[in-house]
Amino acid sequence: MSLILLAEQTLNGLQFGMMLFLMAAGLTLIFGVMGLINLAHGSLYMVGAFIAAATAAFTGSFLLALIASLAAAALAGVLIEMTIIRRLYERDHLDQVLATFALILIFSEGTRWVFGSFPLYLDIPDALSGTVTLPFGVEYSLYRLVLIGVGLVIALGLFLLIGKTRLGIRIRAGENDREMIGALGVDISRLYTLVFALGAALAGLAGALIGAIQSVQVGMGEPVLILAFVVIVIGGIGSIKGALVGALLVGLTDTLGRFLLPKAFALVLDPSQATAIGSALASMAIYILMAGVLILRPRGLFGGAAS
Amino acid sequence: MTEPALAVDGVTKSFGGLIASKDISLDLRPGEIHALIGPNGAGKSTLIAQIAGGLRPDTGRIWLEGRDVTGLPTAERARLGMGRTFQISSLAMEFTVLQNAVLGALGQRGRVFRFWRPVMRESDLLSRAEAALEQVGLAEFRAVRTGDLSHGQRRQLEVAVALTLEPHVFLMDEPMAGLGAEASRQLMGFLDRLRDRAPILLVEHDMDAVFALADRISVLVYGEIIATGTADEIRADPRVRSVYLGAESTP
Amino acid sequence: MTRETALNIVLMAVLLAVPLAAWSLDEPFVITLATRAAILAIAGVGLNVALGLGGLVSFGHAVFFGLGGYAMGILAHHAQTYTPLMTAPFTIDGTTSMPVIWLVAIGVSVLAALAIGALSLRTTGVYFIMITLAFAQMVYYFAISWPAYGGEDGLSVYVRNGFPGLNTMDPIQYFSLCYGVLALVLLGVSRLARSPFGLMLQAARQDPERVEAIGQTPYRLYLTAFVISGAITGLSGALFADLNRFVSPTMLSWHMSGEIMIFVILGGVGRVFGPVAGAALFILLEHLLGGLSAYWHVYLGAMLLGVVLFARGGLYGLLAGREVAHD
Amino acid sequence: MTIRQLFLSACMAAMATGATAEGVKVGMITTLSGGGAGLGIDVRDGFMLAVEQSGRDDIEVVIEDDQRKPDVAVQLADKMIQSEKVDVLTGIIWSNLAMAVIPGAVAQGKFYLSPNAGPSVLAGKGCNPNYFNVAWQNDNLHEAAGAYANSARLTNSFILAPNYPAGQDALTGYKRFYEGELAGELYTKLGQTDYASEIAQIRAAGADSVFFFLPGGMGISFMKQYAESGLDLPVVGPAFSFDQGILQAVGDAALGVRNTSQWSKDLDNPANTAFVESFQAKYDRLPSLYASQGFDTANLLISAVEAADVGDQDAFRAALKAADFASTRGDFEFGPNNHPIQDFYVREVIQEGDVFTNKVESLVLESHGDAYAAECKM
Repeated sequence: MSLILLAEQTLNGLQFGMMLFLMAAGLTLIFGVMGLINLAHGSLYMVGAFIAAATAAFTGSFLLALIASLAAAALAGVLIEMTIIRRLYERDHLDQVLATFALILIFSEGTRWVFGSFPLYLDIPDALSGTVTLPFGVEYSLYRLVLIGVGLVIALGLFLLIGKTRLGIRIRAGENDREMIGALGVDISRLYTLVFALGAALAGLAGALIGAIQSVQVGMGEPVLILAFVVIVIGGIGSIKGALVGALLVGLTDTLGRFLLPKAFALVLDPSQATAIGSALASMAIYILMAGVLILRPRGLFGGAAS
Repeated sequence: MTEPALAVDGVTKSFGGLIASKDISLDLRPGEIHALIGPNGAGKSTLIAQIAGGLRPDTGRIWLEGRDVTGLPTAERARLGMGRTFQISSLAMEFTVLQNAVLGALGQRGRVFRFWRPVMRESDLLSRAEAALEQVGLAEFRAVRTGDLSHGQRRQLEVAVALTLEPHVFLMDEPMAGLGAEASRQLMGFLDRLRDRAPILLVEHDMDAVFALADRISVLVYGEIIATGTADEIRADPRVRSVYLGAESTP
Repeated sequence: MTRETALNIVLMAVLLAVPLAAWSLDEPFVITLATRAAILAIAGVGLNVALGLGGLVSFGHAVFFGLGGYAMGILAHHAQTYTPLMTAPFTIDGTTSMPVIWLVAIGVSVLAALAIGALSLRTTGVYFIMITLAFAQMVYYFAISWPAYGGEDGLSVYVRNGFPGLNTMDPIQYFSLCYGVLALVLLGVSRLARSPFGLMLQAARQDPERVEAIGQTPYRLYLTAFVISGAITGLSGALFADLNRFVSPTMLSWHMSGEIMIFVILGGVGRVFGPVAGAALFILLEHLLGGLSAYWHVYLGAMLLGVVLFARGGLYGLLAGREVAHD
Repeated sequence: MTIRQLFLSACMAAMATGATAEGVKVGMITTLSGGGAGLGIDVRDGFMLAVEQSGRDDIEVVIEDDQRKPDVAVQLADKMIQSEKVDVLTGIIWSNLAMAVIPGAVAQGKFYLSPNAGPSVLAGKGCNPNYFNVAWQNDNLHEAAGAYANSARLTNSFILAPNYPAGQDALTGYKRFYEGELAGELYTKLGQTDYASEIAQIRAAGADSVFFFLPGGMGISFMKQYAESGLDLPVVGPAFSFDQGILQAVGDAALGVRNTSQWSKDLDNPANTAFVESFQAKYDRLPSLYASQGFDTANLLISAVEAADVGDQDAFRAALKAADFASTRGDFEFGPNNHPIQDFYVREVIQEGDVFTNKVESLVLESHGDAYAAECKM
């Protein structure tokens, strides 16, 4: 095992983490401000990917596809927020889980009805394909490097948005005391719709970006959704910083676990057994991480506000 | 001299830079009502939480009947005889009034991990629950859903639940709050008699009640006890006068 | 008699009458559907102990369902292939006796629930929901990649296991057995709901502070409820695997956890008989809608949404009105 | 509601008994919803096309969606057998569902014709005279890939598959025929969508080729990421990841990839030419491997219906075993364990206009059976 390979795997972990962050940031915002568990967040990710694929097929432009995915996911977010989600804010977690579980069923089969049962095509633009050579001779995919960059930019943007803008102040106020901002004359239902749309747009963008290197198909949102939940629970629900740290932790644990665990077992077991056991353990690794964090810090790494 | 039923010994608690309790010492002697008063934000809730077990003091000790309970959890203190009523009613709102009272009796009796016999058929629990309801004047409401009770009735039920615990010490956090004049008078009469059964540490805003009932009063200001004494001593205390006459705008 | 009691009686009577009618009309598949409903109802009743009585929103009950299933699958597999389960330090053989399998399923579930519960109950709220999900996912991935018992392919058992005095391969006899187990479980849980433990547990759901103030520890109550809940769900898993003569990791998937939760919600959270109504309705919907359109999940989702948004309290809430506190 | 449903099924059963007086009733359990629906839809469409072309009105097909859940599939099989009273079952796509349904169905005296899954147990110890596999034994395409690697003089393969039984079988199947060295062997997580880590390891391993088995969306993700990683080692895989249904989603990334299959749309035989043409005409898309398997399954069934009455189990079984039908694959016969003995080809992914498809390159295994036939005693 060379250091170059290890460096490349670390980059892979970072990139995976950054994409998880895009999903997790929306989830954690929505939970922090509105106190809502949104299982349908993965469906918005799927909507983003499908719309991007359809737009790219129609116009041939990746940029337009990204914009369309943002817009479509935000629109879908606004739509379900205004018709369904806002009825759930005052409900307990159980109702929220169930109602948004129902939304997953509707979104998945609805998408299949519109787009058919076969995966769609979405590819990275030519300008971003190929690899670049980084210092120390690490050859790395340009697109993945761009993904890391996009993730960082969006993370920075979110910190600025939350920290410096009026919307951000309201969002923070909403996290601290929901009744209070209403009393201060902020139009709370508009704020909620806005936050939900923001979360949805981030999920849609993630779907489009990831769709270009993965398969755009029905049900693609579910594995990501569960990972995003793992991320925000590790980071502490409601905390953007927690989402970032959690996402990177999960991304690195998963990628390096898959890479290193089989090798570690190979030191003591015969190769095929080691591969089997090592990969079995690797697929459980992030859940073990999450359980471990929660046992030591029941409210996650940066949690502390309401449950 | 008899041992105090409850003693707070040099308790300090701070949250970040804010000192909520500053070297507080007070005791509760058998047979007395000891009232704790102070303006809003003086740290009464923090102190009660430390006595009841929800908060752990940074330094200092809590003694219950000569036993150090500082490190014990709330449930353990309750079993050792600390009977508490809450400032904001803490009752099972979906239960009937009687079920809440039985709950208290069950908590006191223990043997909770029984899974078969209906609890509402256990005559020892029922009779204790009904006796407690009788004493606070809620007997006729026994079948009412607790969530449907008036605010005042919930306060009475709080006291009734505390009674079923047969505690050695009562810890009452504003039992009069929200009660009408008539109900207040009844409850005052009741507490007056109750002190013979077990002493009461009473946190209360109703000054008439405090001065009428309390054997001793402690005044808590900014996390510190500035005076302890009989009603007359407190009335005469210059520091108390300056705090209350200077700051007291709410009765 | 309250309306809820009347509804309970009608519900159980219908669940018994339909398969009996189907039996006399020689419609074995309807009996199979009813058996499935009865078994899934047991899983729901189990979850309801944690969810309805204790307020513990477990999103990982598929663990117990699946472990119960695997207890059946593994024991029967070894018995049918005449290979011992283990040889050292002493020999354990497989078995095809349902009572033994049930005991093992319950035992395994109790151990798992103790471990998962002890750790998960340190958290509350969303964290609890998610950590139970995480434990379920862990076991799920383990089951998929562990080759000894079929991995993702699962484990087929060619003949249903035996129960003394019954021919379990006969649909109506197996139904009767499952119905009997359901009735016993319902009896047990409705006793439990009114027992000292039940009262204290429900108080802990409504106000844990109150429970502490009267000298009890919510954690112990929750953990006990979680274990009982897991044990019942594990038992239903063993029955379910025997119904299908097959067990696979799908029994452990998070969709399964969601479905068990749906039974409870459809029926009415906290109503002892609620999951029976919920599971029966779910099976009925699956059967009717599934034939209607390949996109039937859309309708299922819409119905579920309707129940959550507009019919709080589920079927029981609609039909029996607000829950009556029972003295 | 329950009562009404009861009557409903009673009526349906009554109608059903009327219809099966002389014909054959087929129960098709396949995946029509959720992520894997594309495969089931293809099998169904191919099957129904053949039934339609036969012009027979004595073949009744009942189709149900298994949602890719084993317990639902078992329930549907019970329904088909107990309530619909079908004579023949077919349609299952996935091995785990097949393992759940087939042993029980054949034990109850029904025929099962598999249009896709071929788990090794059912080819070996668990074989049954009433179970016919019309597709392949699960290992076949991987074995063909191994054989192809030898003929292409590949000597240092990196191989990977998801960590579940079919994945483990895939690598075993490949290694059974492949004679070169292994540069590395990896198991990925089932349902995994990001393969950056695996690709990095391939890059570092110094392999001269990659063999992978990653069905469905996993394969699409892998190929796209592989193409974008700049690695240009030759890739070999079974047809599953390069089939018509998903090739469009992979796009350029798949161009030039060699994959092994028992069928291709350009196989030159009259049955196949007619099939490809009529499938396109009817459904307005190119047929896939799965569609061809569905089509062949139906034609096998039709050939048996023509030769024997399904009520006479022994005669019907013999008629099935004779496999007297014009397969889209050319020569087709059953081995002793009722699994196909057939030719396997290597195909290359090409672009025709703006459509990605496969072209047969060469024959790699001729009249190939499977490794488990010897274990089958029947």
